[in-house]
Amino acid sequence: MASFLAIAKIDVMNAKREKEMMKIREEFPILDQKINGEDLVYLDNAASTQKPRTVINAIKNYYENDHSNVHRGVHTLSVRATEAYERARQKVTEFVNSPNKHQIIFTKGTTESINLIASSVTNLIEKNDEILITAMEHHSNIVPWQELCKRTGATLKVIPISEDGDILMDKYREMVTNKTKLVSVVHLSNTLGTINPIEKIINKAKSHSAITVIDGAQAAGHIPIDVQKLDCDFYLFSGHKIYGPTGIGVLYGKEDILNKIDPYQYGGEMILKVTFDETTYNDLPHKFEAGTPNIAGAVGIGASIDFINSLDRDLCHKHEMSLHDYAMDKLERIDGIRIIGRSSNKSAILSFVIDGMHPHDIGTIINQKGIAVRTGHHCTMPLMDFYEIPGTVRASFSIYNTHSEIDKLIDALKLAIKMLKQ
Amino acid sequence: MASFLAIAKIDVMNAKREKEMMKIREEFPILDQKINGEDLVYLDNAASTQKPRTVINAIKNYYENDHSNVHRGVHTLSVRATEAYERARQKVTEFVNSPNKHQIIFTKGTTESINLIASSVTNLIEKNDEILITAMEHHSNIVPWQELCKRTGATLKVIPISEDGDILMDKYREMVTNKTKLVSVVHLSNTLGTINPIEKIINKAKSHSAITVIDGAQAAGHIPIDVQKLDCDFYLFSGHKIYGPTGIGVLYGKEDILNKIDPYQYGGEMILKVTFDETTYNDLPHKFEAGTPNIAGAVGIGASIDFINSLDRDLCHKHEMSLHDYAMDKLERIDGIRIIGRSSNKSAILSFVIDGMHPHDIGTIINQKGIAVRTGHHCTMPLMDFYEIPGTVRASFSIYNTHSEIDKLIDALKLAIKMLKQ
Amino acid sequence: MTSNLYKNQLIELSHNPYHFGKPEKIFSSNEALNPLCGDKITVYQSGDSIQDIDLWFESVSCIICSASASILAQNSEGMDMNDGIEFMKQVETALKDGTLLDHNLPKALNCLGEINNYPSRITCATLPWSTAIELLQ
Amino acid sequence: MTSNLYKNQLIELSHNPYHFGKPEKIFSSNEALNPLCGDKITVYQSGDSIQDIDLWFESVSCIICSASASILAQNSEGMDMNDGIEFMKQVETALKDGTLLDHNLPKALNCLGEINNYPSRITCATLPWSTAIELLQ
Ligand SMILES: Cc1ncc(COP(=O)(O)O)c(C=O)c1O
Ligand SMILES: Cc1ncc(COP(=O)(O)O)c(C=O)c1O
Repeated sequence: MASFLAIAKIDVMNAKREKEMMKIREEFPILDQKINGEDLVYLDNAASTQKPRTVINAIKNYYENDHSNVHRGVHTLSVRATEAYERARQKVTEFVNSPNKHQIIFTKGTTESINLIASSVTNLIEKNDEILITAMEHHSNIVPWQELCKRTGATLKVIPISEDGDILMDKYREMVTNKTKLVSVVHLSNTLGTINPIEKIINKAKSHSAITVIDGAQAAGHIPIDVQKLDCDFYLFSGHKIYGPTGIGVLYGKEDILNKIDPYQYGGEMILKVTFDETTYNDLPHKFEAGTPNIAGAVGIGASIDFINSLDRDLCHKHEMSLHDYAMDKLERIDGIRIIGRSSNKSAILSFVIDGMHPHDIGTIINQKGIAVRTGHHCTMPLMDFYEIPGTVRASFSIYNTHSEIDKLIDALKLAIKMLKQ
Repeated sequence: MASFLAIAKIDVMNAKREKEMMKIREEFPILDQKINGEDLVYLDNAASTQKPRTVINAIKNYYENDHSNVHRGVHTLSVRATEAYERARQKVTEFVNSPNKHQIIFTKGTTESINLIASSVTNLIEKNDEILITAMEHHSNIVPWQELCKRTGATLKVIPISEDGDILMDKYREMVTNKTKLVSVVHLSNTLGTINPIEKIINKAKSHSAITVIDGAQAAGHIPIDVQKLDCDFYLFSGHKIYGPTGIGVLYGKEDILNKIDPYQYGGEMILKVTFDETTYNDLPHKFEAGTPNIAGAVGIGASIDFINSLDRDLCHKHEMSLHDYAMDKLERIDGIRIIGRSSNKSAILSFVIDGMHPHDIGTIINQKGIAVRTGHHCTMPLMDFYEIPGTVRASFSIYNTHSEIDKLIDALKLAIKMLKQ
Repeated sequence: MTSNLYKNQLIELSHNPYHFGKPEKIFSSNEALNPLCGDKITVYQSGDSIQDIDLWFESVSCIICSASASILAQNSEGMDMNDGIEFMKQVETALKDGTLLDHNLPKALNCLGEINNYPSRITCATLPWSTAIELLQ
Repeated sequence: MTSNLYKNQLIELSHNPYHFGKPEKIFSSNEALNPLCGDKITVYQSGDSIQDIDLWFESVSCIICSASASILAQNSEGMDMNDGIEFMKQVETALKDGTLLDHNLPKALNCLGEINNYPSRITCATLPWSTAIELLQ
């Protein structure tokens, strides 16, 4: 009786919270559509979030009123475009609590941010140095380091994880030695949902003077980021995963290391002086921003940060986790289901496999019911090897999802299982 | 009398053409605004063109209806986003007449396209090889090659130009030898307006088996491009200079060389298989497109190509050149003016300096009259050194400009001269 | 209103695929990956030569891919090499173009007739065929 | 409705700048570029020491920069090093913040009072000051 009451109480709370959230859902025009005759149920938020009207309109308004090339122009539109671009940088600065605006570099996305670092630190890495990543990294946080190791003769080492999907911290502590030159770790795993203890990871790495890189692609939209508190050397994320546009990403770096490493791309904006004999590079952040930047993209990510700041983030978190827990509970009652990723510190990402059924078949069938999930390896093939599975079905939740959408997911899954089992 | 009639006849033709063009002007919402109380006169098109409504709406519609991450998804939105992205690639394919879709790589812009090549060809360049560029290149077509030379020990050689701003083709022919491994030349100079004889340049380079790179940043919006006829190895341009969005660019490459050179960035999409020991790369074009691409940017550049295809390009060209010639004629009557760039084969870009006056002062003063021109070195510092000037005033014309806007430019210039001479 | 692609025939095929497994005597084999999903297939030519086609396969893959491989193995069996390659190329193209039902192809293929409505799944269907063509050529 | 920035005083100053040119005796010098426009300025300390400030300059630059350099040379002349640096830093900050008219600064600077309405030109005005500070420190 007590437990029944407790559950009922949670339900009422959830319902109340969800009602709040539904005002936010209305801000997302794409969600209001039919797929195969059914209401769209978008549960592929870890791949890319949808965009609120304010972000879409910010881009539109920029092009309709203020567009011009930035930085080198004296005319009004160029001044306005420059201000819009730099205002976006200021917003990112505050969003991650960077001590300075010039420590925020705009890139194409997380992948480019990591590639930039892996390329530009080349001069700091030597043969016999070691680079540490974890077993749950996204390909974009694996392959650039493999290539760096090839170039320099350094060794890539992989910090193991538990069956639940947690980093084995004891193993990690043993692996960090004076040979460790760089540690690059995902903040929030896109496949497992695990939130890694990056403070501890960074601390340990710093005790051996290793450079620390945090892949925040999944975290930035869900967890408030404070780079000064984290004290990492680099923190990276993508616009399109935090309600912002495609084609824009962020690299935060500590000032001393940004000054120490090489530029990445060469061209306009990033130079101070060019002669055919010699070129002098510009100061931060320009040193790392060659060519005409994605001005509209920056404006868009600025608007997406405004949007996030307008939210009650604690409420959003609770809502997302309530969706997650609700789905987890229902999923576990389905025969033959195996949840991949059971960390006790998780975000609202749910990966699973179903005995004898291939994720792609499940994904295709439930799409007939309007349900969008991601299926496959999620760019974490080595992690799939670890779990000895070809891929997972991944439902990832965002602020605009509802409990009834999860009911639809569960119903559709049951149908798929029935079809595939026949 | 005869000559007076001839002039009158041209004026009537120009006026008729301009009337046609004014329908197009209406497609550009940004142009209809006041700057400092005066009608905006946007003559900074070589820095970045404005965007027609169709391009802005294509981006908006994409986010409002179809957005999702591409390529790896089985659900409807992901399929739609992938189709939108690949349809844009198909449009670019036809736009430059590439034999295949997979020879079109999406990048951030021209600067990234050149950096990609300069990085990925490293394995093909040896000590004592020579790389040729011209004296009129944009910084983005200088600095990446300087860095390549530093890395490989190759030598960067500069093809000289005449006072009028034409490549000295005799000198060029002498400079191409069996040491020449790569020739990278701008198609249309952003400072001088010169249209270079790239067919001849490419032919000569190929006779010595050199790789040919054409910087088409300025050309792509003005000159129909046929990469098969040109037979260059690489052709590059930016979306934002062809009425498209910022943050998206194109690299066309010949298939054999794209297969031969190294990938540029590493991560999702560009891999076939990843283990911690070894990674296998994906086929073209994915090999060069790591990470979530700028999907909305691709949709936007696709719409900008549709827009260009909807134009009577011959009419547009005649209109732009009529603006150029009209402005040139009026400018030459102003005391103390010196035109920079007098090639007989020019596009609608007009650079000039005025005796004893600094371009920045002129630009700032005429902005008070609503006139937007670019002032400075235009990212061609070595070219400024050649002409022994600190910079120029550059008026660059587009399809939506009018003859009366040029009258306003001339009046504003006269006012600026009066003010600065006092 | 459930998927038209997942018909009984297709699902049955995938549950009991023809020539699934390593043959006793392997003449040659070819492995391929589906870059979209990371699925893997190995196609084997059984016996002593490549002249008379006798394909087997192993895969970690979805129903579409397994069923498609099964149809391939069954319908190419006994063809001589040239005919076989031609046949396979015809099927591969028809799968990609969505013209599977327009040609005079084995009836068994009809269960993949809807595949062109599922663009992200076409590679699943073509993978066995392209891998076999590569093997034989 | 012409520019408020380009007042007679400013233009005159730039036509007849104070201490424009290389001094006869150079104690030290510092060159700087304006990354926005590629303009160049060289600031010289004349004489035998850095104690009594006596700045000269050469530049390829716009009116704003030349006038600003001229004001710098004239108004810092004879200051001792510490006072000079402090004065220059104060002006540099005021130019950036748009608070030039709020402080008790030499009247000559008033002609740059509008500069904060021209954000892309602020570096033109600050360049001589930042270059001089670097030279003296
Ligand atoms: C001739 C030329 N090349 C290259 C570029 C660089 O283009 P982006 O800044 O779009 O990368 C430009 C643009 O300024 C240009 O005019
Ligand atoms: C954890 C993680 N890292 C990196 C990335 C790569 O981000 P992007 O594709 O935006 O470059 C992703 C996105 O899929 C991710 O989830």
